[in-house]
Amino acid sequence: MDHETSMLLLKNMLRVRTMEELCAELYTQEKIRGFLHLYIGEEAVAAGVISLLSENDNVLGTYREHAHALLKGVSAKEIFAEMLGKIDGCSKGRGGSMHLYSASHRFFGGTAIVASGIPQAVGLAFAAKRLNENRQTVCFFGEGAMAEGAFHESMNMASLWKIPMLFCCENNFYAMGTALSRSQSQTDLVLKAKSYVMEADVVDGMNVFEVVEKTKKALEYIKTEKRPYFLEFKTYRFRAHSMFDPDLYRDKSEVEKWKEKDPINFLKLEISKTLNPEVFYKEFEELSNEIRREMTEAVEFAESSKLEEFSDLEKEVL
Amino acid sequence: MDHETSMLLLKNMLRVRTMEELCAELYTQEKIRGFLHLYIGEEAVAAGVISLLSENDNVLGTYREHAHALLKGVSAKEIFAEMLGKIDGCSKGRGGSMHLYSASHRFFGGTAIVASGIPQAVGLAFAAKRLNENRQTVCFFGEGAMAEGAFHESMNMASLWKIPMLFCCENNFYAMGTALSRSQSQTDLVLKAKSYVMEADVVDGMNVFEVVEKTKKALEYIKTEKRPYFLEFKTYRFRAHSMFDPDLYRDKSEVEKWKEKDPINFLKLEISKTLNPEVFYKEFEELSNEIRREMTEAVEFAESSKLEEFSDLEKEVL
Amino acid sequence: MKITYREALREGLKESLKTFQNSFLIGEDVGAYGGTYAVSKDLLNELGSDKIIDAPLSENGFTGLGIGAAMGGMKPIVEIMTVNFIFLALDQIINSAALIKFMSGNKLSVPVVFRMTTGGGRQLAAQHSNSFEGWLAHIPGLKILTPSCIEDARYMLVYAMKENNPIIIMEHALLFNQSGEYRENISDFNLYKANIVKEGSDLTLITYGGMLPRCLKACEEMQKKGKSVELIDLRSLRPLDSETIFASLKKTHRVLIVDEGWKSGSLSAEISARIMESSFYDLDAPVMRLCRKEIPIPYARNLENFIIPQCEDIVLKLEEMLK
Amino acid sequence: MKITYREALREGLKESLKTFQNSFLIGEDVGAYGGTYAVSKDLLNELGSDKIIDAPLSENGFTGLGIGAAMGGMKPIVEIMTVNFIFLALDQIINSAALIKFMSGNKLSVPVVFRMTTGGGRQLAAQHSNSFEGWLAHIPGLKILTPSCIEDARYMLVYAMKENNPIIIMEHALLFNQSGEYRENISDFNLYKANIVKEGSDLTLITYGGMLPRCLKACEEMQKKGKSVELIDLRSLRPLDSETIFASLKKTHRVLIVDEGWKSGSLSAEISARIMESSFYDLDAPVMRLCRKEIPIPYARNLENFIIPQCEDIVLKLEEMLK
Ligand SMILES: Cc1ncc(C[n+]2csc(CCOP(=O)(O)OP(=O)(O)O)c2C)c(N)n1
Ligand SMILES: Cc1ncc(C[n+]2csc(CCOP(=O)(O)OP(=O)(O)O)c2C)c(N)n1
Ligand SMILES: [Mg+2]
Ligand SMILES: [Mg+2]
Repeated sequence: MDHETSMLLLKNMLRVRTMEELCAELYTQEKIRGFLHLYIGEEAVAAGVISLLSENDNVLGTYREHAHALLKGVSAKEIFAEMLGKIDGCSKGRGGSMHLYSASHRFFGGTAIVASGIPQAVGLAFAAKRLNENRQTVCFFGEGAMAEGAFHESMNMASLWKIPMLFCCENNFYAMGTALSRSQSQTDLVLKAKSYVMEADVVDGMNVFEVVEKTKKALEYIKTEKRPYFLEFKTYRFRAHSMFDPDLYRDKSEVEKWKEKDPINFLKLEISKTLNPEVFYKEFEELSNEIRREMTEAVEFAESSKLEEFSDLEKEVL
Repeated sequence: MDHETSMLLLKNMLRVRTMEELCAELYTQEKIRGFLHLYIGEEAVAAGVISLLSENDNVLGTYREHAHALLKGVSAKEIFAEMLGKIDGCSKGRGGSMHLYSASHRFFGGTAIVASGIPQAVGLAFAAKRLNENRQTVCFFGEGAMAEGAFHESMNMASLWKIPMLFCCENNFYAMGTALSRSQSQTDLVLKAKSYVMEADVVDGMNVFEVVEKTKKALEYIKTEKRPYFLEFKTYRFRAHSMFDPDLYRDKSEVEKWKEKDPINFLKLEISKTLNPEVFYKEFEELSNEIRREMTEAVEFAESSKLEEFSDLEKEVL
Repeated sequence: MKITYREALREGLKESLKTFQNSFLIGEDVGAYGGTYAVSKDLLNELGSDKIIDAPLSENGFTGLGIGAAMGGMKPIVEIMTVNFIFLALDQIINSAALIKFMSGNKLSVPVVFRMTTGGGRQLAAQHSNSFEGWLAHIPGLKILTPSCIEDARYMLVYAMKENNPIIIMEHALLFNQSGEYRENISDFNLYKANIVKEGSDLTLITYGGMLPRCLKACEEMQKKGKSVELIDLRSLRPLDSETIFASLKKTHRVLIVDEGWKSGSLSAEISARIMESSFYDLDAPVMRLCRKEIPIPYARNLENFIIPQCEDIVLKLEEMLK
Repeated sequence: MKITYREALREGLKESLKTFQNSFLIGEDVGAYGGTYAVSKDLLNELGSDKIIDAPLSENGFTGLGIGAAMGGMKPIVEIMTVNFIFLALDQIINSAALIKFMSGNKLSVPVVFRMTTGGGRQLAAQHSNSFEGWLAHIPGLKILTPSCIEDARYMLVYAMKENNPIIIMEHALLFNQSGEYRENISDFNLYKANIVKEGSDLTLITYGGMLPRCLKACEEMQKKGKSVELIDLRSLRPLDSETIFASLKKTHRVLIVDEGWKSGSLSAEISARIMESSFYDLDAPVMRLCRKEIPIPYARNLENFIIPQCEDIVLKLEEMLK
């Protein structure tokens, strides 16, 4: 991978990390309320996958979707404004952390019912196929979602009807406090996907190079074969499930072990191997400053944005 | 298989066939109303499987469950009375054809929501396991049901929690008018089952010997390994889906080809090979007469049974 | 032109699929089988498999697919075979279809139509005789239509297709073989306005869907007895056309609601409560309700008829209220 | 003894699991995680994995499992994490649990208890703020309980466990940190009787669940203004204790219902309709309703508070009705 591309990936991962850390702060300050699910630790997945998509492509996420929205093009300003419940938020402050939407960026949520976005993604991909539109459809979900009936029904329809789309399972090994091995009889998720007669592969989700490489392969297959593809990204969330979660169900040592694979540190190290450390250090400093500026401005913007008035509520239900 | 056992199987298959043909007649006479789904052509499956069960075991069926109820021990009288909507019916005439129940025979329906019995069967088996009861739990469903989320969730739970039970898929290749290959991406149903890390096998459902042999093996596995097992019975319904179905979606020739494999004719032929044809002819005549008597009496019983009064309805809701 | 309700539905469906370029019908057995109630009979041949899609038994899945396709620029008609199976799809309908427009800050919309058969009265027993159309009218973000006359069967879908948000159309199983006329050229078709089926002065009888024919018959019986009953067919259960109701009772001062749903929490309760709030002083007597008794529907005909309001029950109630 | 609603629920749950030999709790994250709302915290350790079962994300599946296990002789407590996910399990609850006893000719029963958190008011946005307890009270064959005081949180489950049919207990998210007393020895506990929380003579205020504390506060405000409001906590939404309501309004002649559900088709409509039918001539003024506005719940606090009735809204309404 060329230096520029690597640096862009690093930048995007750092943007996500910085944004998420700020979210945690704002939550402590009680400026963000409700449920808040952070993506810290998993950045390589969204950054790698979405780096291969264009404006035109469809993306659907879960309630752990800040990264996906940001990287799909929704501005940090709109995201923070949303999380602060302000009118300039990408969902006018009505959705909050779990329901980021942006029609213009073809970012279709932000859904808080586990697995409910999956059949909708099949529908988006179905529409793209039927309307002969040149766009990919990518759907993100956790490994926990794979136990839901909605997953099963969606995989079958997508494979049966040869609907071109990418299923991205972010396997962080836990669904809230429930470890994968305690909730699914088949823990090899690629085998699960293949049982629907769908191409599938497993990816080290802490290594953004591998994420990019395998996603590229998948997207090419989807384009040429006009069929769906399933990728399992093995990754880990460094934080608790949500800000409410006391995180009692996993060993601190397990968390620490995964932190050694921090996808950002990994990428920094890889890049730093390829050039003069001082040059890299400088580039990295600049990057960090730029990101800090972007995010600080975004938070300022969000704080100064207004609350929505009541007048549009009723009339925008239908 | 010894002669007696074979003859018993034949008898039971004939009982079912005779009962179902009478049902069709009663439907034409408008004595049975609502939906009516016949099992004609599939008799070897229920007869073979249930021949290996005892009173103590749990059975759950679908709306195509007359055979299963009868063979589990519910009397033809109670079944016909039910289908005629009479108080002596096994569900007091409240259930009709699709909702035969008998607590004393541990026959748990009779459910008309496709796949909804499957998780309930898991629950029955779970209870038997937890209460240390020595009973098997057997659940019947069609291949169409396997597309439902409920199937997926049930298979996962049963396998994950090692719940001893037998999943019996009656694959008659159609779900109403929808052929298996038009509705599921993976048409090898055994592979589908195995993707949940469950033992599974395919059975020629028109050959009652094979049904018995493979079911026996499955039940032994379940008992010794204390785990679930999945059997796919390839079979065919000779009649339309229900009495409403114009049967436009399959070739007459396909139906005729399957009729050549009629499970009753097959068994008759096999038995007749092992003994003097005249002896068999006589035995068969006796059998047929006995069955005709049983069923005629049952219909008479049903016709003379009373309608339920209104007084218990409200108080038996809760 | 005299046709059956079934034919009218089929004509409306065909027109909708032909007129709206990005439309398609998806559901169980809508194609090769021809539709459980033969509404889409032959359409697979006539319109092709791009327009008529047989779905696997996956109500949640293909409902979600319809919602996604709607967000992606298509105009899906999702058929849930009968209302009894809607629970399997209800998460998609209530937690997504009904919310996304509002929750996305009005930036997305979900222009999908859900069609399904509803109602009891055919000896199909408890799991296949539900009447949830009134109950579902609780959900903001959904519209619920109940065609009960031939013209509505013919046009409601066509007009619903022009709307930009989720609409549920509930076709009543008892009506499929009814026949009647409809106008070929209509200019004043309004999806959401209640219809005064018969004018009257002594009492306002409010109903919808499958109960309409027996209510009409009851009105005729009452006419013979010299009582003039005004009959309102709600047509749309959400939005609910309260104005037509209030105007009628200003004239009659008495109201009976006949609702096929179980009484407690049925739509009839909402209507009564609205009258209480807005027209209390117009009433000469309390608003009464005649509903399904609060019992699951049994298979046996005598029991089913006992539970679902019959013409005679309506007449009796009307007599009681008008004596 | 003064404890929180959460602790009271936990005590009741623990007692239920200990007392009823064949009982178990199944649901998402009830074990290792300790329950989303910490109601089952530490119970996995205390009672073991036979009693506390962490389920996969399979609401339909484990609800069906609970129903089957109940038919098989056990006494399951099925936790749906929150009411928002109930749609995924609703087919099992409505088309099986609620019907099987009746449909089987009274030969089987389904002694299962479903527990779930309900309600809005915590900035969880549209998909996580539903209030469907009143709406679900439509279904024959189900009982719906809404503990709103500490004593009910402590005992309702324990008493529900003694019943032989499906019961849904809805625990309101806003109440978990409320604290108060409960009696240790009770002999007169009745699951289905409404509770007169405060006696009064000018108006009857009817509510349930999460709205109770703000209604009580509103009554106190009114007291300061010299108005005496009688406050009824319904406790059980199905069966509904109409008698207590009718008796109260015979005294007060005025009724306001505060219901967290969306107005149209909410339980408040049923209550108003029943009063219409049975106590019309006892009323000095129309029964009024204060409900959730018919809008999905937005995340922003100002918007959410606008939609869900607040104490001030209740006071305003009471003033209007009593001026
Ligand atoms: C249908 C449904 N059930 C339960 C929940 C509560 N819940 C929210 S997130 C979650 C865990 C999901 O785990 P996974 O799919 O692995 O995604 P992750 O949070 O690990 O990214 C649960 C149980 C929900 N939101 N929706
Ligand atoms: C959830 C649900 N969806 C649809 C139906 C309508 N329906 C009844 S039977 C059936 C086909 C089921 O096929 P299969 O499972 O293969 O069983 P078979 O009838 O072939 O024995 C359908 C679609 C239903 N009863 N329940
Ligand atoms: Mg996870
Ligand atoms: Mg089949």
